[in-house]
Amino acid sequence: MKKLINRVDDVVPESLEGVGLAHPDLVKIDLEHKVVLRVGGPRQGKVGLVSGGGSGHEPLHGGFVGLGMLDAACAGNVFTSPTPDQMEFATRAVDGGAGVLHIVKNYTGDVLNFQMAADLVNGDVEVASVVTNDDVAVQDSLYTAGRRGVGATVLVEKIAGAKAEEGATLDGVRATAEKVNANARSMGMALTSCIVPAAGTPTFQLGDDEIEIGIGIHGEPGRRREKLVPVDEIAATLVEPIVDDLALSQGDDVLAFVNSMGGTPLIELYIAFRSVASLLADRGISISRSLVGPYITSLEMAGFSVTLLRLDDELKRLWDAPVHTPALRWGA
Amino acid sequence: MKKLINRVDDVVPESLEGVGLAHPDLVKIDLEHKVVLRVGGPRQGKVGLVSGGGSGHEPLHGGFVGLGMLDAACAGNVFTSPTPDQMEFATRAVDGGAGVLHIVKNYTGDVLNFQMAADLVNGDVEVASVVTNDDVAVQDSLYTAGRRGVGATVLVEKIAGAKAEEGATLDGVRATAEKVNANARSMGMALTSCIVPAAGTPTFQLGDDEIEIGIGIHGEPGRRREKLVPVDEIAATLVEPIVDDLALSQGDDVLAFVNSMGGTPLIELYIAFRSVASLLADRGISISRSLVGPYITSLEMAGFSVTLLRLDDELKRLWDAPVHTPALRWGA
Amino acid sequence: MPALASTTVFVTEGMIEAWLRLSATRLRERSRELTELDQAIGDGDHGINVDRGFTAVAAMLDGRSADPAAPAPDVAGTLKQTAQTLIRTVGGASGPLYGTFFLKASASLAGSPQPTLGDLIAALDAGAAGVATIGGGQPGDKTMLDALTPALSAARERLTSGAVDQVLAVAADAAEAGAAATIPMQARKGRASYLGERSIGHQDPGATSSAILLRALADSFQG
Amino acid sequence: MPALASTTVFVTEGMIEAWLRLSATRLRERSRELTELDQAIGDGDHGINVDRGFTAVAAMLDGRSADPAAPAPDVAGTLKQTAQTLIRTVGGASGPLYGTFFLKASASLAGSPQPTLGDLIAALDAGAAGVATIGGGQPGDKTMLDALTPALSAARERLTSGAVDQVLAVAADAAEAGAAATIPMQARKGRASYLGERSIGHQDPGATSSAILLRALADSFQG
Ligand SMILES: Nc1ncnc2c1ncn2[C@@H]1O[C@H](COP(=O)(O)OP(=O)(O)O)[C@@H](O)[C@H]1O
Ligand SMILES: Nc1ncnc2c1ncn2[C@@H]1O[C@H](COP(=O)(O)OP(=O)(O)O)[C@@H](O)[C@H]1O
Ligand SMILES: [Mg+2]
Ligand SMILES: [Mg+2]
Ligand SMILES: [Mg+2]
Ligand SMILES: [Mg+2]
Repeated sequence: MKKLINRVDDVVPESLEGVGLAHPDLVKIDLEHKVVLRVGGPRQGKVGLVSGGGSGHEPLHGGFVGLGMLDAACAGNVFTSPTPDQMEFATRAVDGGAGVLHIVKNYTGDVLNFQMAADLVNGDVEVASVVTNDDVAVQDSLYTAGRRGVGATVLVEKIAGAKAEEGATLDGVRATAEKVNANARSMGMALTSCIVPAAGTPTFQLGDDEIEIGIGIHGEPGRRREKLVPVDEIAATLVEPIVDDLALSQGDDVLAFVNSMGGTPLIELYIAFRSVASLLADRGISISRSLVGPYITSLEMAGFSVTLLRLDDELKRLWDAPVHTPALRWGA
Repeated sequence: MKKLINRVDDVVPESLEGVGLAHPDLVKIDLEHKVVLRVGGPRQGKVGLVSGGGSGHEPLHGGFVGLGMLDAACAGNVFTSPTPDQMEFATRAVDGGAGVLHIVKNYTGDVLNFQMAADLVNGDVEVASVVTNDDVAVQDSLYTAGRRGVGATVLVEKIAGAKAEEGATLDGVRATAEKVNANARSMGMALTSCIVPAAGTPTFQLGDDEIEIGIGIHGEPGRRREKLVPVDEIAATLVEPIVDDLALSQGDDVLAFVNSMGGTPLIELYIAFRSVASLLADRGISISRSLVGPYITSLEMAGFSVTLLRLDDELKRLWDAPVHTPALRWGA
Repeated sequence: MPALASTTVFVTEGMIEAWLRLSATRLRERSRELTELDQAIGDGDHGINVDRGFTAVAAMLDGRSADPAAPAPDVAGTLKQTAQTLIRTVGGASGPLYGTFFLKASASLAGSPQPTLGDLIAALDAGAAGVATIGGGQPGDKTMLDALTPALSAARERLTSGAVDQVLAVAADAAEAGAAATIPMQARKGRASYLGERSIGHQDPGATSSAILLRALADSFQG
Repeated sequence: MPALASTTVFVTEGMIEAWLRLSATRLRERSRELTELDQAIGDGDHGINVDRGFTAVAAMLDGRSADPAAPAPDVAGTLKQTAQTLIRTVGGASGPLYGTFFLKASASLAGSPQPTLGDLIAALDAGAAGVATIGGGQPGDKTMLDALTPALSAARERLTSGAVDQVLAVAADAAEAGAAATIPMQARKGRASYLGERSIGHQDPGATSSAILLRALADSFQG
């Protein structure tokens, strides 16, 4: 395992410290609770947004703390949900009297820990939560853990963040977050595995000509293993189930988010974006907003994911609203 | 070789197309010349900024075309300087009567091709050029090709771009670009090699516990090969020669730019930033601006580089000025 | 320990501490194996998670016994502190699940200052029920319940007839058999459920760590 | 070809075309080898670069001959078009350098409608001088000049006494020896100079491609 680290146990706290040192104007770090907090909080009267999850997905979530996005992000160990006490601390810290929205990716651990945290602040802070579950690689079923939360989480954080910044109520912010999640679907693939620092070995092994289709963001195995094919074909494999599941059709307007899993460089990511754009153009679906880059990653994994969000005027306005965080910035 | 591509020969044009499709509000692509152009150009009375170089360093240079930065970027084949006709096209396309600055990284190929391009437009367009040469891993000498141009190039493009946007003359913009280059130094390292698509095999081989210190941005071998050590030690190896060469001392104020070589994820990059920040704090040097991310890369190479720029009030003002490009955006 | 009829045997706080410490040792020893199981059908952290959690439990026990002002602990109190420690340090799915397991077990013993082995088995049963409630799973879903549930029903069956070590040995045996029986199952809960049919053919990491806990229980009470 | 004293032998445009086409074939065959040399002390693209360039030169020649309206080409014109093609398609350091080489050679022949072999050698000499001027290098710097310079001086020496094939064979021999002699050198120009002492022990890719060009010259004129 070759990583730019000091000690395996220090990976998460030292990385958080780095974020704090690089962006002192935007965030402050509570190292005891491993929470990234927006400077100047809590904001009276504004709904607070708290997210969090296992580390290893940077810039998610800590890189999205700031104006127009999150108020706090809880960092777990690598690929391990943070604990209720972290979430409790974050929730209390950002409550400005208007309540707090928990943005939770749909994994058993995240859901259970956020639920425990909500129980812990019950009576003190009004908490609502939205669970993102956009990964079409996973069959949705009442009898399983359901779909995973992946790329849509970034879009929920941006758009719900803008809604909260506008002064919406907790119910209003929650409804917007749910609207984004309901209108977004994702699917990803990997060229290589990632290495959990504490494990020290790759989570899975892929042959020199193999790829994993339907990968999650933790190196968990995907739908199937395939031979490497041109990216145009890979993109079709990812885009089709998304388009089907969202029932996108001619004339629809989407935000296209092409995300690097961490180790894939921009030169390749833009080729993938081109593939996605041409598949959508073929179907008469227009891309009126786009996001290309590493925003929800799996450590050093090479690969990419595609997230499509069906847009309407409200979502466009909220997407375009100012945002100023370590990883996403415009209009401010 | 596992890459998200279609055909090796299409890597550069398809990636450029992707940039154009993702950012139609900012750039347009001339595929014939493989040039990324700022929309709405040429701008009358504004000095035009043209850069370019081999591909594989994305977002450099095409990702820096837009408000407050470049007017055009010429894309060569991977790691191969573009040709004079591309540069001639770009230079003519962006000239708004106030002349054009060529921003050239100091490599024999880039220097010679840009020189030929300048000769080709001689008499039609007033051209000045700045050659960046900030890499302290290379001994500077009159009898060699001198130091390489690396991380400072990003800073030159941003700051000279802001100067041009302010309406400065060609001489003024050139002087600012030279000031940035004179006050910036860099050094990089690699954990892994990169693979030039047309070559299909890694440019170099590193053992499972080896790193390359003083790597360039083309996978060219560095100063020496070492055993992997904690990132705090690696950072010291990179920072010390930079601090010495810039003669930075207590009370100085710098921009700290910690750059991913392409395959290194943000979680590690922020740990590296923390190391750099603590080394500078030890010396009483304060970081008043920072940039952390993949901005000048070497395909999928894992590793990082450090660039320090000594700041004064003018450089801070120009750094803070609005910029709106695919890869760098604030204030607009 | 002599082969007493187990219903009448008292469970002391020291026995619980011994169990927790032996569990911590065993989970550390087998952490890599658990992580490898989790790499196959999960995200490769289960061994790391439970090792971190039980190391913290052992540290909590050490800290407590080094503190002269700490009140004398009882079984329910130790189980509760164990739950709190796990919830605070493990994270992931197994943190709340094992946390709930110990929390519900503790609650079930709250009124028993001198619990018998029967009380302990009933308490662990309550713990397993808590896991089923918050996780929404049941035996056959390829989770820790596939080790816990058969282990506790085997123990219950043996309770009136068997000696302490027999009761806990059959529980540990059943837990190990239950963990092995997860191999052909298709996961319906937790991260492995994302795999659908590809989850078949691998042993569940959580069922395996549960079997380790039950074997440690048998071994520590016997010792 | 009979062994005429080479100074009096005329060089036809067809001979130049044959040379360029053979060069394209050889560079393609040895592209990987050149790239591997460049991986060791450069950026791993030299074989790709010269292959791309000379493939374009061959295509240029094909296009020209397929075009009935194209004027009959002469030696200087073909060398100039070669230069332009290389400058437009190669990039990197070798693009302008080989481009200059052919451009200066063409300029030197501009006044000779019927150049002799001696004129060609003098023209290539002018080309090498052009490389030295724009690149700022000299023999011993571990560059293409370490093949070109000894090759052209060996050819010059043989010119009055030797037959055509001898002149060009000694040039090719000297170019290959010159390329091999770059192995112990420390690079002072181009990308390999960044390596300092670590450039020692590797053969220069540009010197190697230059030797390939000169061997192709000898072989094509002989054939
Ligand atoms: N809903 C559930 N009910 C019971 N056990 C579960 C459930 N979900 C997951 N588990 C158990 O948790 C184990 C995984 O724990 P761990 O790897 O620590 O957490 P995570 O899946 O969050 O990485 C699984 O092997 C399974 O036994
Ligand atoms: N200043 C120079 N003078 C002469 N030849 C040079 C000079 N710089 C580089 N070269 C030649 O160019 C070769 C490298 O060409 P190539 O790999 O195509 O370009 P790049 O170095 O830009 O990748 C070197 O092996 C060397 O022979
Ligand atoms: Mg986990
Ligand atoms: Mg090159
Ligand atoms: Mg796990
Ligand atoms: Mg090269």
